[in-house]
Amino acid sequence: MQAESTAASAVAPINDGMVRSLDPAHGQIELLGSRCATCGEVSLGTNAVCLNCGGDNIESIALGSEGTLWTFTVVRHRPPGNYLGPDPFEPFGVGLVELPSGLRVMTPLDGDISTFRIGDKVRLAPWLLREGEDRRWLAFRFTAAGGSAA
Amino acid sequence: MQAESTAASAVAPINDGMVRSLDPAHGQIELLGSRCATCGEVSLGTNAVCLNCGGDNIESIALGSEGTLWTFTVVRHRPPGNYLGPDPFEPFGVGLVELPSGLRVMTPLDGDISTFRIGDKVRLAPWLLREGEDRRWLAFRFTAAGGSAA
Amino acid sequence: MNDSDIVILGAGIHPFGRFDASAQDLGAHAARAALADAGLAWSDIEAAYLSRMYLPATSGARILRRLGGTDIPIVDVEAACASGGAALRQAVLAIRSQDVETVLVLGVEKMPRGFMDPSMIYSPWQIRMGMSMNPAYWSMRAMRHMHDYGTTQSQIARVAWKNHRNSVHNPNAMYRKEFSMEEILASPLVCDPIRRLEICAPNDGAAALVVTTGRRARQLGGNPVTIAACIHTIARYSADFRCPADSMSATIENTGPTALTARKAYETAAIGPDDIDCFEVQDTDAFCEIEIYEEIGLCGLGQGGPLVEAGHTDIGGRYPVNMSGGLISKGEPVGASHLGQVVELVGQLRGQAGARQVADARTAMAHVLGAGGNCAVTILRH
Amino acid sequence: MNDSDIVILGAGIHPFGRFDASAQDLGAHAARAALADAGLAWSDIEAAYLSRMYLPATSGARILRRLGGTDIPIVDVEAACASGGAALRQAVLAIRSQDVETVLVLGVEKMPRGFMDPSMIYSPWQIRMGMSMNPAYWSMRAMRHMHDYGTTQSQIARVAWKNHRNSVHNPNAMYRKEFSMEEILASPLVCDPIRRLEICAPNDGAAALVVTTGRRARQLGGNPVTIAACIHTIARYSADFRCPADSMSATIENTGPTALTARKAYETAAIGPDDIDCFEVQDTDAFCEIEIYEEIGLCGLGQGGPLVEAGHTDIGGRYPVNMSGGLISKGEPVGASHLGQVVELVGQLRGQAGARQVADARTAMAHVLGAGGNCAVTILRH
Ligand SMILES: [Zn+2]
Ligand SMILES: [Zn+2]
Repeated sequence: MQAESTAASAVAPINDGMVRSLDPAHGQIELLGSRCATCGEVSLGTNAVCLNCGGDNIESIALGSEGTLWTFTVVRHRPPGNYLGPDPFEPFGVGLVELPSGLRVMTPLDGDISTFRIGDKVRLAPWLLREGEDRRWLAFRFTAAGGSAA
Repeated sequence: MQAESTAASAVAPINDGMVRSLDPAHGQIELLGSRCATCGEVSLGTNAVCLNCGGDNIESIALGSEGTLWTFTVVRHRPPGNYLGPDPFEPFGVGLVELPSGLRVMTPLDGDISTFRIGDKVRLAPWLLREGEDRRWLAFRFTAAGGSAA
Repeated sequence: MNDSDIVILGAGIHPFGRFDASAQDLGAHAARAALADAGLAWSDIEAAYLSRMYLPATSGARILRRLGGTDIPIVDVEAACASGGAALRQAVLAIRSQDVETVLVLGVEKMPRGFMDPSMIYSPWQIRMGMSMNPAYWSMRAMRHMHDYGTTQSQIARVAWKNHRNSVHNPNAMYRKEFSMEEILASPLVCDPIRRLEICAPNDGAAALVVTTGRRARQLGGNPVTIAACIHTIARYSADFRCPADSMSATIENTGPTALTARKAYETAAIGPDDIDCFEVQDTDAFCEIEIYEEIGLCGLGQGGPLVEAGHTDIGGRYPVNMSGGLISKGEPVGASHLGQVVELVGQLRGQAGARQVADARTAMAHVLGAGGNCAVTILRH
Repeated sequence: MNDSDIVILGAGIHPFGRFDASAQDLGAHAARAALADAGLAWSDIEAAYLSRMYLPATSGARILRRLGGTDIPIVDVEAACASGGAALRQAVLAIRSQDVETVLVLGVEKMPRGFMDPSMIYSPWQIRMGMSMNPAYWSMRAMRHMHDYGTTQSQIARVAWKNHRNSVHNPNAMYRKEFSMEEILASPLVCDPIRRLEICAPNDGAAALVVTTGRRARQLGGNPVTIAACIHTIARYSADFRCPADSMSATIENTGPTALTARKAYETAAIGPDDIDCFEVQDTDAFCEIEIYEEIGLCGLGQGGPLVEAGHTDIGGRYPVNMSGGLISKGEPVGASHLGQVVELVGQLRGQAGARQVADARTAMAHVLGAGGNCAVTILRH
């Protein structure tokens, strides 16, 4: 919906209420989340209700941009469907990144697929995806920040 | 499946075991059916089991080519999906034709849509359908035979 | 077996229509409304069923995730237009088996616009030959009925007139607009004799019920409605030539699915049609409602046309039918359709139906019928 | 509540693999085999459930039409990879409610080749970002387990080696070919550390059960197997990060769906893992089977790798697992998967499993787990 309503040159967030650009060039982004005032649980994106307790007293928060790699894998085949990553396909990392805000987020990983290690410090980075001629999406991935928490 | 295995110029029956050409030019066809030796019920196409009693003592029969119109309608909008009739669309008749073999068959009706009447005598006719460049299907419809059984 | 110890304690609905909202939004709205009506929390629910035909796999769990974490069994159930009846029936059986006592039954659909994707129910050869128009099958029934009994286009239009008029008072309906007989009879033919304003509108919507035992309802208070019967059957051999039938026996004519299912429901509830105060039935098309009158016993064979013409199925009539506007005017989000009928009837039986209230309604019937002759009938008592 | 008065009287299967045959062909074959095994006719069946995920609407009625006319309720049931467990459970509840006494439960699937259509379970943004590979989620679990407990690639390959070897003796399995450890470890990585020969094969197949009361089985004779438990749950909040999860709590870790469902099943059957003689479990990938060992209590946390390495889950071992070849070698036609496990276990408990027979098997467990954390566990006793 959001893509329809923007000009051809504009960049729409890959999912409403999940990612936000912090500068006009989309060089820095923020992952958006929600915290439940009832049970304290944090979730990804702007949710009206808490997935833990169903409560609707929710505040929007930024999830933070530095985390540690809780687990990961390397995707060796092109994912099925409308994948917008590099064409021809290149194997890429996918990880579950633990953020200090209390959430682990599933995310693509940027960087050399032979170097990922559980416990790596990683940092949020913008990922611009092009779909056809007109659509551009602001997505996210994490990239090595150097150092390990393990 | 049958279309895949025929040459580009060949005509495949619209459904396996349901319709058969009686001459090389496909000017005359036969509707195929099955009769259950256990309960006597007749069904459309070559079925291994009886839809009435589940029996599998089945003989193949020809359903006959002359019948009466038991009911009908006129389709005023292009049917959804891969309809292979005239393009641009023309309204056409659809009927339930009672055959002397004991079956009523759903079928397209050829002819002037303003002339159909319940009880009309109708006759089976071949209907050649083209799909894309290479596929040709032998389908069927019924057409006015003159006279009325009502 | 009698279902009379099983009750609907809460009923909720998301209006039927066309919405930007997601299936999750629609479903969660209806589920919350049903829980609120029952005075229960999500954590009181021990099992849930989702009725849906078009939504993708595991939609039940994905929709109900909105209500908060749970580990109850959530199962998606499908039986064409009778999906809601099949799902409600699973809830009744689960409760009667004493496996669980309080169950949420949810129906949700977000339907594509226009005619349904024919490959869902038709074979490729039927589609190629143009035999994939659902209204063609409905219309052929109408043509034969007109031939046999003299049913008129005006009588058919009268059904649509009544249902559109009823929906004006139903905030959950899609059209909510009265059409004159002239407007209806001037609307374009879809398949002769059925016209644009005489067929059901596929749309979006959700409906939900909280079902529990009479025992628990008495403990909790509230305003329970008893499920006197909930029956689901498929059409017998040669009992129905609804889509996607390719043929039918000329020698055997078995009892049709509506007559059969209604008979079983009457037996279960130990009542007959004259004991029922109001009805919601499958007016897939306006003619179909006339046929249903005859099959559920509101009149004799061939008398359905005169019945509607005389106003007997109007809200003030002897047998009020489709007070909600029916599928024609409320719309038909398939998975939500039967449960939406039940929500309407719960409101009627509680006397909460406002300007479309049937006076002193104590007993009510909901009926759906669709592809494959799938039929469900639910009888409610208050 | 104890399910012990409910039995499987007949079990039938169409082999799992790739076939030109239609879903109707596959399903009718399995249904007829189950009826023959039970010594019953189609007309003895009072209700039927179809378990399916990929087949279109009303497939149950369309498949069972092959067996002859009927007017029983036929309902399609879906709960992702646990669909078969959900369908079997509906049959158990329907019988226990005394609504019906003899039910056919059928599972059928004809799956598209390759990876499943991601839009069935993933959101568009996940697909665009490449987060729509099911094996990626399985592999991330394996990587964490290797990190935490030292589980090795060789131990994971040992699971695939065992299951492929077992299937050689199973005429209903797809591969039926033994692979060496070297071949498995040399097969291409799909998602690190999971390799081509270590993941389940989506395919075609059907399985059917005739379920009835112990009372009726005793009247009829035959060789009934008791359903000691049949449990279906979905994963609690933050209990599982299987696809299509987009995130997970770092502060709450609830009991996982397999551990939770197995615990409920053990309680229902009033037994523990040491009382069970053989198991069929969801080896979606070879690592997953290791994790399941731990969650159903065959060993302690982190001890699954050594357990398989020592041969304890081989057919001659202490806890034989996936005698049929499992999903890895028998294949996974989703709707038929759990019922296929149960057919295998019925054969084991009756001593009809030929070269893959577990000696003196008296009690058995079937387990499935899939999208949304849908999990089902069935315990059988003979
Ligand atoms: Zn909360
Ligand atoms: Zn027969």
